[in-house]
Amino acid sequence: MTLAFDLILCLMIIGTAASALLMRNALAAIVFFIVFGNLLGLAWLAMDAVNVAMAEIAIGAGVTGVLLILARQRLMALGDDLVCDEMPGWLRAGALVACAGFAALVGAAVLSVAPSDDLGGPIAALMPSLGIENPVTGVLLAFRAYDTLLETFVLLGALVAVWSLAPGTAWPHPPATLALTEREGHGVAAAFGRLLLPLALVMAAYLVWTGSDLPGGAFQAGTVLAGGLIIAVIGGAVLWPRGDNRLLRVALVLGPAVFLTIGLAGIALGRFLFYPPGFEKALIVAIEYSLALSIGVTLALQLAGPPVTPDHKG
Amino acid sequence: MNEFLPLLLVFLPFVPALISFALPERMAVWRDVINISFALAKLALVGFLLLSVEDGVTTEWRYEFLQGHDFILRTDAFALLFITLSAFLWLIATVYAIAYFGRGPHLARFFGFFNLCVLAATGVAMSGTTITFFLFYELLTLATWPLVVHKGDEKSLRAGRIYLIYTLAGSAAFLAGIVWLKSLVGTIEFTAPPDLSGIPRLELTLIFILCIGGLGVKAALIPFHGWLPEAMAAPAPVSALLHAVAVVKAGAFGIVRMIYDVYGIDTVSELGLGTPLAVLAGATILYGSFRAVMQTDIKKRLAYSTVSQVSYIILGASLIGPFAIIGALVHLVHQGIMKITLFMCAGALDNRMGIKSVADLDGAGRAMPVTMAAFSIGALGMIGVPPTAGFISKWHLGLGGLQSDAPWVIAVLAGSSLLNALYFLPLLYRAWLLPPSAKLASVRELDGAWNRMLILPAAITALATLAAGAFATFPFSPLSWAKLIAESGYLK
Amino acid sequence: MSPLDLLVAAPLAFMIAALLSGPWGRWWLLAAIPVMAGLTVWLLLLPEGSGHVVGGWTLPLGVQLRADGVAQLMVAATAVCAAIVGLYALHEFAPGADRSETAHGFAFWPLFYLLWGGANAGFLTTDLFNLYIALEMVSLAAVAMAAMGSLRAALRYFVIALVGSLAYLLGVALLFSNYATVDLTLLAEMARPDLATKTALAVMTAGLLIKAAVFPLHGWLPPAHAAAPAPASALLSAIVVKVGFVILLRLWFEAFPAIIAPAGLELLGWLGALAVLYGSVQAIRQDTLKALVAYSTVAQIGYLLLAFPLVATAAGTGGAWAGMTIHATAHMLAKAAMFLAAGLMLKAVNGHHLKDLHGLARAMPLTVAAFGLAAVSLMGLPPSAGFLAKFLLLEAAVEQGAVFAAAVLLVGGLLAAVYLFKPLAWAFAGSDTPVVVAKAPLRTAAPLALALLAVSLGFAGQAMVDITAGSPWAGPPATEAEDVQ
Amino acid sequence: MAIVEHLYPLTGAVLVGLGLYGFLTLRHPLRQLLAVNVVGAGIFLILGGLGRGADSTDPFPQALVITGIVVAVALTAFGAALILRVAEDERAPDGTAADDTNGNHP
Repeated sequence: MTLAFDLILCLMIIGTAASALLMRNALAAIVFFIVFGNLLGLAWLAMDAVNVAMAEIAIGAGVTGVLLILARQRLMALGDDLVCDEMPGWLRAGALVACAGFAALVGAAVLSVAPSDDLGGPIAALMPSLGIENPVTGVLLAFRAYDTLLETFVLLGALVAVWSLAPGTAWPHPPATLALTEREGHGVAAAFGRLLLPLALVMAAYLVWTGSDLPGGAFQAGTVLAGGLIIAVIGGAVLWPRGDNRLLRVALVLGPAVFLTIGLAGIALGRFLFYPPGFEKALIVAIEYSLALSIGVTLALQLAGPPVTPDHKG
Repeated sequence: MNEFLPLLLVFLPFVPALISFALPERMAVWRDVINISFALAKLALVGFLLLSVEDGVTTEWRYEFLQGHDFILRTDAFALLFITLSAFLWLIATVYAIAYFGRGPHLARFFGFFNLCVLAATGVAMSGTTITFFLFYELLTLATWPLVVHKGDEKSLRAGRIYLIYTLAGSAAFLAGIVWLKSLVGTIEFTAPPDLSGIPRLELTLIFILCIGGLGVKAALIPFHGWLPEAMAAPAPVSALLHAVAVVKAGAFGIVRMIYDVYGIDTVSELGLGTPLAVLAGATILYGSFRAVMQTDIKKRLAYSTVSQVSYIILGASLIGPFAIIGALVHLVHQGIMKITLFMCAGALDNRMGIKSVADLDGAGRAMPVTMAAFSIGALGMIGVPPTAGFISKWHLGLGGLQSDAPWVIAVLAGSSLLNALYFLPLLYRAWLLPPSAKLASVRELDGAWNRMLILPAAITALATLAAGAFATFPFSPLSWAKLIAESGYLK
Repeated sequence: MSPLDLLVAAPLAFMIAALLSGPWGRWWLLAAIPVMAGLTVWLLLLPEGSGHVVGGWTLPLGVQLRADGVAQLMVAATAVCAAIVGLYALHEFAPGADRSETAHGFAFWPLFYLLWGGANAGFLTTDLFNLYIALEMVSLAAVAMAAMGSLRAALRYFVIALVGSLAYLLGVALLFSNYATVDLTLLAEMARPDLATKTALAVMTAGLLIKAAVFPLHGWLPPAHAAAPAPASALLSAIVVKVGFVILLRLWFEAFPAIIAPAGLELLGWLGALAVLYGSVQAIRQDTLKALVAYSTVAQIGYLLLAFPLVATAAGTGGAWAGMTIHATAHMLAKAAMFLAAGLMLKAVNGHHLKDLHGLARAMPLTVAAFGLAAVSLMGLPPSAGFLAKFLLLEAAVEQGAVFAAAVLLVGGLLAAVYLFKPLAWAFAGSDTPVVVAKAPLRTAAPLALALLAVSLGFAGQAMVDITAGSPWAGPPATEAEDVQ
Repeated sequence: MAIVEHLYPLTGAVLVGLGLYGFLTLRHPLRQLLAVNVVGAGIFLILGGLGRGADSTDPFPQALVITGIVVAVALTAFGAALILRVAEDERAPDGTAADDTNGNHP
C-alpha cells in the first residue's frame, strides 16, 4: 500500500474516533464507532495482519457495535436519552491539555522504539512441528495456549457475570427478545434469519478449518456463528433459551472444557497443555471447533443481556 | 520438665479462660470450682518455684519466633516477686469476684478475660527480653478492655475508650523505644544490661523517655494518669485487679526492668536520668494525694490514691540506691495487698449497703464491722502506720532518699503521708464514730455463705498487710525477698 | 507434573463443573477444598524458585510459571481464605426454596472459581501479558460479585477497573515492542532506562495502583466492598486487591529494580503513608459497619506501599520484605474474617449501623470474638501475624532511620484501634441481650477460623519469613528460574 | 522516515489520548464504555504497529491483540449489561428492586 493510503486511513481512523467520542447524538456516535472499527480492520489489513483484521471487524466493530446499539435502544426504552451533562469549559480544557500531553508522551515512547518483527523468525521455525500453517493460530493455540485458555474462561465468566445481574424474579428466564423497531422489517428478518443461520454455521466451520492454515480461527468463526444466531433470534427463527437449559450449559462450556481436558491430558505425557508430537494439528482443530461453538453461543447470549422477568420484556 | 515450668506457669490460666468462655451459664458452679482450683494450682506451682529460686536456680524457656528475636520466659527473683503477688491475689480476687457477682449475667466472658489478664501479668513478669515483655504488655491491654467495659453502660464504654487511647498510645511509644534500642544494640535480655557506651547520649535519652513514657501510662505517672480514675466505672473486682496487680503494676514493673536490667543503673546515673524521673514520681505522689483528698466518691478517692502510691515504686527505683530499691520492690507487693483490701472492702460496702460516696459511710463500721476493720487496716497501711506493711515500704524509701542524697524525698514522703491521713482518716472516723444514718440499709454482715465469701478475701489480705509488716524480717516475707533480689543482681 | 498449572486449571475445572451442575453446583466446593489444599501443600514443598514454561515451549514465546516465595505465600493464603469463605457462602449462595436456581445462588460459584483460578494465575506467572488476563479474570469476578450488593457501586468499580486494566495493557504493549518479550525474568536482564520503558512502567504502576485501591485512586473500593454480600466483600478485600499489589511488586522489585529511581519509591511510600492516615480517618468517621471495614482496607493497603522504599534500601536484610509480604498475608486472613463476622452480625440484627450491634457480644459471643481477633491482627497487636509484619517493618524503618515511616506505622496502629474498637464497644454495650436470629449458626466457625489463623500465624513467624525469603530476586541479584520436572 | 514507519502506532497513541479525553469528559457510562474501547483499539494498534517487520507483521503481537480484543468484548458486554441494569434499577418503582436487596437472598 502506498504512503498516501496509509496516511488517509490513519486520518480517517482518528476522525471517526473523534466523531464517535464527540457527537452529542449517541446513535450517531455508535455508528461512527462501528465505522471506526471497520477502518481499523482496514488498517490491520494494511499491516498484513489479516487475522487481526477479521477479529477487529467481526468482534471489535461488529459485536461491540451491536452491543452498544442494543444497550442504547434499551436505555432509550427506559427513558435514558444518553445525554451527557455538559462539563464546565475549563475542566474540559484541562482534560484536553492533560490527554494531549499524555498522548504526546505515549507518542514519544512509541517513536523511540523501532518497529521490528522480532519473534516472527523463531515462530516460523517452530511452525512445521505443529503441522499448521497459520502462525497466529500457532501462537494462540500452542505457544500461548495458556493465555488463550484463560481468555476463554474470561469470556465464559463474562456471560455468567451478565447473568448474575438478573433481577431476583427473572432467573432463569430467557433474556429479552430482540425486536426490530419497524414491524414491516420483521418478515424479512425472519426469512433472512432462517436462511442465514445454517449459512453462518457453514461459514463458521469453514473459518475454523482455514484458520489452521490461512487467516481465520475460532474467535472469528464464533463471531460469525453469534451473528447468525442473533439474526435468527431477531427473525424469530429461534428463541432465546432459558438460563438453566441443560443443552445450553453444555454448549457454553464445551469449548473451554475440551481445551482444559486436552490440556490436562497433556500432563500424562509430560506437561499441562502439551500436545503429543504428531497430534498437534488434530488436537488444535478439535479445540478450535469446540471453542468456536461455545464462543458463538456465549457471544450471542452476552449480546442478549441478562434474563428478564417474563411479564416485562425490554 | 523444669525447662517447661515457666511456660506452664504463664499459660496455666489459659485453661480456665477457655473453660470459662465455653461453659454455659447454667454450669456456673463448675466454672467457679475450676477457676478456684486453677488459682490454687498456680499458687502451688509458684511456691515450688520460690523454693528453687531461693536456692539460686532460675529456669528459662526460649523459642526463636523470628531470626534474632527470642521469646524468653525466665523465673528470676524479681519475676517471682511479682508472680507470687499475682498468684496470691488472683486466688483472692477470684473468690471475691464469685461472691461479688453471684449469679449475674454474662460472667463467662468476665472470668475468661479475667484469666487472660492474669496470664498476661504473669507473662509480663517472666519476660526475658524487651520484645517478650511487649507481647505480654499488649496482651494485658487487650484482655483488660472487656473487663473495663464489662457493665456496658455509657460510663464504662467511655472509660474503656479512654483506657485504650492512653494505653495503646503508650504501647506505641514503648514499642518505638524498644525497636530503636534493639536496632542499636541487638536483642536485650534481662540478665545483664547491654553495653551502651558507644551510643550517643541523646539517642539513649530519647529512647529512655519513649520507654518510660510508654510504661508510665500504665503506671499512671502524671501526666499520663488520666485513664485510671475513669476506669473506676468498672466493677469492683476489676478495679481491685487493675489497681493491685495487673495493669498499674505491669507499668511499674516495666520501669524497674528498664532502669535495672535494660539500661543498668550505671548508665542511668551517668545519663542523669534517675533524678528527673524521681522528681516526676514525687510530683505524681503529691498530685495523686491532693486529688484524692478532693474526691467524694470512695472509689475515685481510692483511684487517686493508687496514682500516688504506684509512684512510690517508681520513686524508689529511680533513686538508685540499696534502700531505695528495696523500698520500691517491697512496695510493689505491699501496695498490691493493701490496695486490693481497700477495693474489695469498698466493693463489699457498695454491694451490700449501696455505699458509694464518703458521706454514706456514717456508722458503716457498726453494720459491717469485719469489712470496715479490714478497710481500716488497709487505710492505716497506706498512711504508713507501724506495724503495717506500708510502714516498711516508706521506711526503706525514706532511708533510700537519704542514702541517695535526695533529702527532699523525706519531705515528699511526709507530705504524702499527711495527705494520706487526710483522705483516709475521715473515712474511718465516719465509719466508726458517727451514728449510722437512717437511710442505710440494715444488713447482717456475715449472714449466708455468699456474704461470708465476700468478706473473707478482704479479711485475709488485711491480715496479710499486718503480717507483711510485723514479720518483715522472716524468710520469704516480701521484704526478705526484695533484699534477695537487691543483693542478687541490682546492687553491685 | 507440577502444581503450578494445576493450581490454575483445577479451579477452572470446578467452574465448569459448577456451571453444569445447576442448583447442586455449590457442593463442588467440598471436592475443590481437598484438591486445592493438596496442590497448595505441594506448591509449598517445591524447591525455591522452581518453575517451567507451560506446554514445554521456551521463552520468550511461552508463558512461564514459577513458585517463588511471594507466590507460595499468597497462593496458600488465598487457598485458606477461599476455602473458608466458600464454606461460609454455601448457605448464602444456595438454591431457592423449591431447589430452583437463583441468579446469585447459581452465578456466585462459577465466579468464585474464576476468581480463585485468576488469583492463582496472577501469583504464579512471570508473564506480563498473562498477568493482564489474570487481572481481568479477577476483576470480572470481583465486579460481578460487587454487583450482587450494589449495582451502582459495581458500575463505578467496573469503569475505573477498566481504565486500570487498559493502563496496564498499554504498558505491556510498550514493553513488548521495546524488548520483544513480556516475560519478567527476561526483562530483568535486558532492562534499559529508556523513555519507552519508563513510560510503560509509569502507566502500568498507575493502572495497578487503581486495581490495588491505593490512595488517592481508592475511591471505588469502599462503596463496592461495603455493599457486596459478606463472602463477596471478604474475597474482594482479601484477595482481589492483592493481585494488583503482587504485580506491582514484580514490576518494581523483580523486573525493573535497576531503573527505578529512588524518587519513585519515595512517592509510593508517601502514597502509602497518606493511604494509612486517610483510610484510617475515614474509617473512624463511618457509622455503618461494613463501610468502616472497607475503609480499613484502604488504610491497610497503605502499609504495603509504605514498605516500598524500605524494601528497596534494605537489600540483603530482608526484614522489610518479609514484613511487607507477611502483612499482605495477615491482612488477607484478618480482613476476610472481619467481613464474614460483620456479615453475620449485621444479618442477625438486620441493620447496617454500628449502633445496631448494641449488646451483640452477649448474643453472638463467638462472632464478636472472631471480629475482635481479626481486629487484633489488623491493629498489629501481638501475638498476631499483623503484629509480626508491623514489627518487622518498624524494625526496618528504624534501622534505616526512616522516622516518618516508623511514625506512620505506629500512628496507623493507634488509628486502627480507634476505629476497630468502635464496633466492639457497641457490641459490648448495654446490659440487655438483644434477640437475634442467626441463621445457620455453624457459619460462625468460618470467621473464627480465619481470625484464629491470623492471630496464631504470629507464632509461625520464622516459617513465613523463610517462605517469603524464597524469592530468587528479593535479596541477591536475579537468577534464572530452574525447571523441575 | 521515522514518522512513516511509526504511522500506525502513532495513530494508536493519538487514539489513546482521544479515548482518555472522551472517558474524562463524557459523563454517561455507556459513552465512557465506548471511549474505553477506543483506548483499547489504540493500544492494539501500538502493539501491532511496532511489531511490523520489513515485509511481515510479527504473529506474536497479533495473537496478543486477538486475545485482547476478545477480553475487551467480554468486558464490554458485561459493562453494557451492568449499565442497563443500573438504569432499570433506578427507574424501578420503590421496593421491587431496591439496590442491595435484589430478592436473591433468602
